[in-house]
Amino acid sequence: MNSFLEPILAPFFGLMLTNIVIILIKVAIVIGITLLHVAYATYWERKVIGFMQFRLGPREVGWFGLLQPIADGVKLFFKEDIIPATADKPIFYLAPVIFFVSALTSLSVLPFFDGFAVANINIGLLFLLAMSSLGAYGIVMAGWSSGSKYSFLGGLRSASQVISYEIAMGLSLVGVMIMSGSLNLTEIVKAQSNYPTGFYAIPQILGFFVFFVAMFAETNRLPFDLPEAESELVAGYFTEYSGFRFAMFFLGEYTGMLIMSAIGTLCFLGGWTLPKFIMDLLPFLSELPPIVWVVVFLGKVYFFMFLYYWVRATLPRYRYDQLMNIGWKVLIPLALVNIVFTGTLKIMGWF
Amino acid sequence: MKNSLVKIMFFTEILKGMALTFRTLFKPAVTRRYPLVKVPAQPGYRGLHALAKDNTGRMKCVGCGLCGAYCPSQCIHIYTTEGEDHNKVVDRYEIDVLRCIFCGFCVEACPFGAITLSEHYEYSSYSKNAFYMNKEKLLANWDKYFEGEKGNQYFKKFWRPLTEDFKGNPEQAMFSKITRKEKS
Amino acid sequence: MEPLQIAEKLRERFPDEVLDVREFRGQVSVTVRKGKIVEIGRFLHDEPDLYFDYLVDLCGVDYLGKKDKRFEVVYHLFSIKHRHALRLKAEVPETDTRIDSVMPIWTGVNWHERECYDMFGIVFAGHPDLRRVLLPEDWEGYPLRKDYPVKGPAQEWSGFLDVLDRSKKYRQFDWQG
Amino acid sequence: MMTSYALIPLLPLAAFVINILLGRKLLKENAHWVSIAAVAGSWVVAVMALFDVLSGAKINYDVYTWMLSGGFKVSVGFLIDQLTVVMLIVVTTCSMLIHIYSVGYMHGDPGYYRFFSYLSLFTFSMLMLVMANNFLQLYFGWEGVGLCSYFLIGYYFDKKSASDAGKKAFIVNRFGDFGFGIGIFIIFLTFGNVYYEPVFSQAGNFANASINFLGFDVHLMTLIALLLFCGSVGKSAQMPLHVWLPDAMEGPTPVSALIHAATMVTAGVFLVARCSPIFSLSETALMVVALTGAITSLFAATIGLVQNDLKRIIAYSTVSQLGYMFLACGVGAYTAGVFHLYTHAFFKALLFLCAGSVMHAMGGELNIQKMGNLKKYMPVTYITMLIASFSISGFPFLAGFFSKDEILWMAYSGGSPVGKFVWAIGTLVAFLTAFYSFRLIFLTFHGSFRGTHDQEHHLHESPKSMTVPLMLLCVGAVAAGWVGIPALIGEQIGVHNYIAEFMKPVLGHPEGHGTHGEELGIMIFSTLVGLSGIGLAYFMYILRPELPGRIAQQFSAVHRVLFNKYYVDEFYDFIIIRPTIWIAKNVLIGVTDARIIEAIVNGVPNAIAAFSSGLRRVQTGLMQHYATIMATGILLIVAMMLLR
Amino acid sequence: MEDIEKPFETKELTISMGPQHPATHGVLRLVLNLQGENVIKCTPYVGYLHRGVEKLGENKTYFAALPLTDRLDYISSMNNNVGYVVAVEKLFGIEAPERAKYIRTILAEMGRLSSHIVWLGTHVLDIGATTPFLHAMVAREKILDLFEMICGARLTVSFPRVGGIRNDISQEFLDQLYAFILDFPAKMDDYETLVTENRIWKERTVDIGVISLEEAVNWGLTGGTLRGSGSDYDVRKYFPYDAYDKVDFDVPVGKNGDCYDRYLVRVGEMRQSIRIIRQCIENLPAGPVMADAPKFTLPPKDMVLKDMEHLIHQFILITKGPTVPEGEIYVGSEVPKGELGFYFVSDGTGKPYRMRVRAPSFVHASALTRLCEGGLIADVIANIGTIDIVLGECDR
Amino acid sequence: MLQQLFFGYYAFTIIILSLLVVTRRNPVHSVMWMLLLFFHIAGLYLFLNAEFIAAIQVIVYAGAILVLFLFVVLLLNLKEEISLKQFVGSWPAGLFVTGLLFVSVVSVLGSYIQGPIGKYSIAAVRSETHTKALGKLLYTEYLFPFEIASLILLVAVIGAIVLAKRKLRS
Amino acid sequence: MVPLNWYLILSAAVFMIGMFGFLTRKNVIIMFMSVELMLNAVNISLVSFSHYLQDMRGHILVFFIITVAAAEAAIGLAIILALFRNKQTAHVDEMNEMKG
Repeated sequence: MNSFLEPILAPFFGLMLTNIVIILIKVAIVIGITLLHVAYATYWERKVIGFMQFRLGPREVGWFGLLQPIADGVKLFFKEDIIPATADKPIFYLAPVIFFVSALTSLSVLPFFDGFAVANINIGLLFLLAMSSLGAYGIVMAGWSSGSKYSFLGGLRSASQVISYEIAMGLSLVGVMIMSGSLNLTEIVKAQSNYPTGFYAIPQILGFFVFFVAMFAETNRLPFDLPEAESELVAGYFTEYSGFRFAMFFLGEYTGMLIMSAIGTLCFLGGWTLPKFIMDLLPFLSELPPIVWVVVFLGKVYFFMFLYYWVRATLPRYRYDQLMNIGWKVLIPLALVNIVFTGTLKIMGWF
Repeated sequence: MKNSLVKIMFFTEILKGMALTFRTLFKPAVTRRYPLVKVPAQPGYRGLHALAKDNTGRMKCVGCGLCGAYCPSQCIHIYTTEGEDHNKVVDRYEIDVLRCIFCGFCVEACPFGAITLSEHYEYSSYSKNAFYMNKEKLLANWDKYFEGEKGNQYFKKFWRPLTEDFKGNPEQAMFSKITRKEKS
Repeated sequence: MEPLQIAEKLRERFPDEVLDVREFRGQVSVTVRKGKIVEIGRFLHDEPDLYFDYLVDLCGVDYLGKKDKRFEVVYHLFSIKHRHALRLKAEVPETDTRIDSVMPIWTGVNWHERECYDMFGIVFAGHPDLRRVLLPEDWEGYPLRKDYPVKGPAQEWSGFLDVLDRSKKYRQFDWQG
Repeated sequence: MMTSYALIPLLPLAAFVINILLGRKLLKENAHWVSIAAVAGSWVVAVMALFDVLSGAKINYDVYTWMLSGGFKVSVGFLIDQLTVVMLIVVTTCSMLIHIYSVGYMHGDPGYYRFFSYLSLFTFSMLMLVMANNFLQLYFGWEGVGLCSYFLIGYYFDKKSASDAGKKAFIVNRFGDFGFGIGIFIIFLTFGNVYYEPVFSQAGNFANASINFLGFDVHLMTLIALLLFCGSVGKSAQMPLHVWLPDAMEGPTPVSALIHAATMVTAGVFLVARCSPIFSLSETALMVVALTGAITSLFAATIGLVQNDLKRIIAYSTVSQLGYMFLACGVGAYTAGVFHLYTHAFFKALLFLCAGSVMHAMGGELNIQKMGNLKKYMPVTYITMLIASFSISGFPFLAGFFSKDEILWMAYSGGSPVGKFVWAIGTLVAFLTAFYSFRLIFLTFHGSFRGTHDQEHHLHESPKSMTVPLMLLCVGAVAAGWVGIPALIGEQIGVHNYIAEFMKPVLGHPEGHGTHGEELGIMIFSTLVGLSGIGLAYFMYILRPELPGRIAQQFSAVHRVLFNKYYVDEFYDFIIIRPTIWIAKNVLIGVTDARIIEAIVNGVPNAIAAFSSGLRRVQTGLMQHYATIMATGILLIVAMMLLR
Repeated sequence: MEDIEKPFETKELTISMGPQHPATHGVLRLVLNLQGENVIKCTPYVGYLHRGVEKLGENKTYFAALPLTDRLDYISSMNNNVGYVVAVEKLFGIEAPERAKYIRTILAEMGRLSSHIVWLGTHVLDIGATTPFLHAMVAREKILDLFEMICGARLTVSFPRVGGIRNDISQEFLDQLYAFILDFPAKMDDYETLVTENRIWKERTVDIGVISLEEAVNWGLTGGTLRGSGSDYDVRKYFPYDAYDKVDFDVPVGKNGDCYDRYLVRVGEMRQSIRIIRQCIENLPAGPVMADAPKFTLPPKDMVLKDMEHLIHQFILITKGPTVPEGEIYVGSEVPKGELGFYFVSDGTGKPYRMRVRAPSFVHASALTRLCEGGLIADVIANIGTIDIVLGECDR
Repeated sequence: MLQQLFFGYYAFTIIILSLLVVTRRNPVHSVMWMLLLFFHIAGLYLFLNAEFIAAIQVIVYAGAILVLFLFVVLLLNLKEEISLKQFVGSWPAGLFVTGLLFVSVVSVLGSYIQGPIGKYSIAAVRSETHTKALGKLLYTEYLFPFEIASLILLVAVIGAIVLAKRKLRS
Repeated sequence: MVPLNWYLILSAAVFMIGMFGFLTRKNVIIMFMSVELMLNAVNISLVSFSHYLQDMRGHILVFFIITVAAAEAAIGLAIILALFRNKQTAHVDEMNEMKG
């Protein structure tokens, strides 16, 4: 990416600015593409769940309903923005922004294919965890500032849920960190592709399981969508939001799903790479230009997204205290066992 | 016991559910795309009212008022005057469709088979007046929805009870006539 | 036990209370005075060979102009164990519409009594929460009384602000709380 | 390859963790699978280790360093040499068989998963103990097995006697471990290290060193050896700390077999054998060891003669046999001791398991006076127990014969100053052992049934999961000794004394000073002694069953003393427990508490109260005022420093 | 309940759940006093749908009051109709002919199926599983289509008549119904696959809203809600009406009286309904579908204009109603929600002097207080779902 | 120059934000400003080449501790207290003391002696990555303090549970 | 190059602001947050020392401080909750039980 753009841009901007411009271009590409995917993620969700329920999903707007997300977006953006009288206004305004921005910021460290990440930082994984924990602020603030009791309960639930599952998720990723010996996502993927089994999901099956469950809880999706359980709390923390602000929450949530899927892909399913044994089998694959691998990456991400939809179509919702029990009494111990296990095997040189 | 252990460890019951939803993914949807594709109402559907005409095209109603008396929601209003040859003349026959509960009792009450409920079910409008049916509109409905033999068939089938209901009908639906065999 | 036997038994136990026993289509109604209704209920509930554990229904009937005592409270009792039923009717005069609540015996009668109060104005003494149940708290009159017009009282709607005003009286909790 | 040795202890640990975490809710009746799989895995790796060692490898490495502080290094490390391997095989084999046996024995117990998790934890600790390459890890394993032993003895914790027995075992062991701990401290003090290798290799340098201990100049090696031996005495239930072992029979029978016969109690012997470089440097210590062993074995054997509790007899027999092993070590014949440890593990575990099987059939009845003629109902148990008894009695060519004979020969010929004396005792004990073992057999399996009718009706052979381990162990009880056939016989049939050769690099092999003739004589003599013990038992309990009662009456004083186990428990009660309680009650509560402490406690605040009632007005109770004053204080200090 | 452990006490929170709330199935309003997530007090408010059915019934003839019962439990209006008709027949002292009884039984069980399907779907939906709802609705659609086929309406059927049924069923209807009945068990298995064994479902329902048998009877619970606690009280068995004494079916009974048992009971009832319908179809007798009781049933239409007597009957029955013996009667019937009872006081005229509807949902709604207190908010949802109330019936 | 500019921005914002944190009437607003403050401090750490510290600053402080604060603020729901005075009566004393303390601390700054330079130069840390360098130190030289820290956390968890949990009789 | 002293002054300023908050705020939670502020101030100076002395020990200390801060937050907030339960207030001037 850099090598491609630098010679083109350098004459115009000079080297110093070129770097900034390249970064800006990357940011634009990433955000643009992601938002498009987010929009269509909602479309696919409705389609998939619809088909799973003998329905058709959206199909009236555009060909097969393909313009539905855009219609929805337009509708949301032009809707009246209602602010409850009891709301704490500054925070009410700020909450969706925090939520959305924290989700978008996470995108900056995701490598989509080899060498393409807005910022390829050494502590990428930590950065992702940090950002995903910030989303909780948006939710809690939204819940509190709405001045509605349902929102408030949703906010409280979300705060404790995100804190609890943050731990499980962080611990589940420790196994991957141990195996790859790095926190840099690109390094993790590379270490993974050179590992005999390819995907870390196989040796890290326990960690993968914990991550998989925590993933649902972190993004407030069924069966852990307690903060917005519509049958209990109407819509949870965003009950009082409408229009543009609601859209921010909506987009933030789906971006969060996309990011969690991307983390899962990068840490457990080998990111944009294929396992080594396949590459050895089909050597011509390594001749392909790096950008082609983004297809593999997106394929895996969409596999995760499909799992999100699939689970949502199948499972009922947990209760709040059961959710906490699972987080603290099942997932965290499992993740710890996984760490001990991985660490032991690492010491013994088997990993 | 062992079974439950396996169940807990490997999420068999959840996986079964997931398998079911996944299978459904490939089954045809049952969605009826309503405004585009309309499902015809079954014969005898209790929809919009109509006032029957006889073969000569005259209104069957004689203004006896039984329908209005029987109507549970009391939405039928009939105004009659004495005609030339001391006949009753139905001046106004009005139905407040917004009050009507479409129970079909008026059909049952009418000794002459003058009032019917058509198969038409899409009645929406921007004004209340559209739902205040007067005699003319009701008669027009008859022409619209019961043209030809349809009207006669309607009475034959849905103007009940008939004598056969009290005596037993030789053409009754019976199970033994069912050809379909039970799935083994 | 046959319903008539039950009625006899009841008469034996409470000779002064039982006023009338009638049978219609196999169903037996026992008319009693309202004074000892709780004792009667307790007897019917606790006696082992009666054991009316299930109070099917409680309702009021307004015999305006038909009987001396204007109201009757009707209890439908059933014993799931013995499979026998009994209808108990307590007479309540218009002048004193108080009758004791049987809630201590059959908890499920709670809302039935509230409804009876709601519709007939019969006051159940000892009921823990005797409020209107189906009608709004500020409703006036008792709709199921025979002297209540079928189409409701002829009254103009006094406007939203008035409703808001009245509702303050019944407000139970504070939205800000 | 090396790393895989870590699996040996880790697998049982993993089993423990899985069982304790998931057992109650998930595994329940399936808990044994995890444990058995883990132990079987350990066993496989242990066998692999055996082959590695056989091919000449000696492995000593640190798996994980936990703490590094100056010269002090705490790590988890493994030393796998011949001694370790023998112990590994013994521990994993017995452990595995007993795990399997427990499936049947503990079936339906509410704490099923708990039992197996403790067993796994025990196996883990025991393996850590034997595989340790430093004293600290040894100590860790030592305490670990003690803890598990406590758990398992008190397994039926709702039974008071069981929980008391658990506490007793724990406390009595503390006495020994106290010495052991000090021993390790002194080792660290002396060598600046707690690793075997440097310690043993440098031990020779300190052969003549002495140390000031409690104001006395003591021979250093003797002191260390005796302190370490303290631990052995506690763990291996030697005089005078033997009291806990018979009581420990309150635990489930597999536990008795595994912990209190085959493995844990032999840790003491293992310790002495492992520290043989230290012991060998101190004649005094060796003498103490030999005498303790000899006396204990005699002492326990005599008690065993008259007991009626099935498991207690075997328990005293265990104490006695352990004494035998110490006797062997004490005369310098470590190999013989370890060899006996190895054979003993099989036949004693077998005896216990048979006892468990009998108990299972009798519905928990343990009094042998109430049994009889069980051979009719439980043939498998009978035959296996009979073979075990023959083995322990030193019947020719069974496992016990070779190891016992080796010990006696070594004692006789080894050149130890007390050698001849302990040989005599040993021979006497052999006679007693044969006698009480067969007393047990005859009373239990022969004669007529003396229990209740109910019990008789209920008698049945145990399930497969119990009898199969019995048969497997029986093979061990017969054949385990064949690796140690003495040269005397071995030369005739062309086999070597494999075990002696195998162990030589670690334990050395003192050559006997006798001739083949003497050796043959001793062998025949001890065999005859054993056979005569069996004969006497046969005479007294089959031919003339009324005789024992008469003898008991005749020598009622002796019988009473023996029956009450020499009144050791009562003695301890009198000299230790009661005074302690008395002191606690009268001195501590009465005087110290009431007079001294309370006076201080009450007096000081009274004085302060008087003083502070004036000061209290300054206190507003508001935290921030105090904080502000504190900040002012800091300000003043900083200012002072600035202005200075 | 001696020792409830609560994490900590914070300010009590009062929330008003409903009347507009996704989980309250209509216009039920619950005022919940919360301590954190724990429900300290739960007060139901009903009456938003009160239409004065009893008062209206007193001013209509026995015939004309029938459509009112459609609107009680609008999900299973067929059952209400049947219950009403059975009660009125008993008051009149007439019997419907066999064929009509069988057909009414079939229809009532179809109504029960459709109601239980809605209950299953919404209950499961409340607990978060969306798919069973839509899967179940597909089957309900078929039932509604069948209803439409025979009576021209999908929900408010008003089909049975005093003394029989409105019109005979068609062969097409019978064939389609039989085919549906043969297919339906497999569909039931599908719904159950998604929930019955599911661990989340079990955690959400097992031991939630437990009510003991004694307490349940004392509260006056009926139907599946009572049977979940272990009673076998079923009006169809205790006071058989229509053809229920001629078919063979079991009454599913629960054990613990928790949400899960109530769920199992209702699912079992659905399977029993299939059994009943099948037996009824297979044994359907031939013959009339209206009772030959000219004083109590409308005369045949083809005779009205031919025969004076019939004409007079037509006019009298429709304007004044039948002449009814004086007396009072209570007749219960088993509707999907529980025991629906009608109590008539007749004063000899064609209109009931007093018409009382004993609505099961009304009683069940009052028991919400008992079921929800001490649980969590989420349990309130499970409880509302599991007692299966319809506010139209509750408020009347 | 650029560095000074960056530092200037950070320093200015941090001070303003800390002032906002301690002066807001509504604790929720305080928490919001504190969140922003933590981000700026994390930025400052990045500026000082301490990327791991910056990350845990965000994860632990912002992601855990501050959420906990927020959680408690919400639980207590202190609406009526917001309208009361936010400072204690003796606040001038506090201001005076802290002001003087600040002055004296700043005046110390001129007179310290720089210690020896260590071996972890910026380049060295970069080549090894900061996380790895820190991890190596933590797990070898500072293992013991590290474990004590974990013990403290454990104790804190237990303590918090004991304090917050209590049995209610009803 | 930014001189070390700048960082130290910044740190001192933040510390003093935190201290001011602790000494003067009524709300216990805000007082508690002031304490966190002070800890952060210390962290700033430690990290900058570390940077300028090229030594990791400062970072290690920061690490431990963050750990302790987490522990302290958990305990402190639990105490605040317990206090609130008894007093129904979070204002520190109501909490004068220490008054003699």
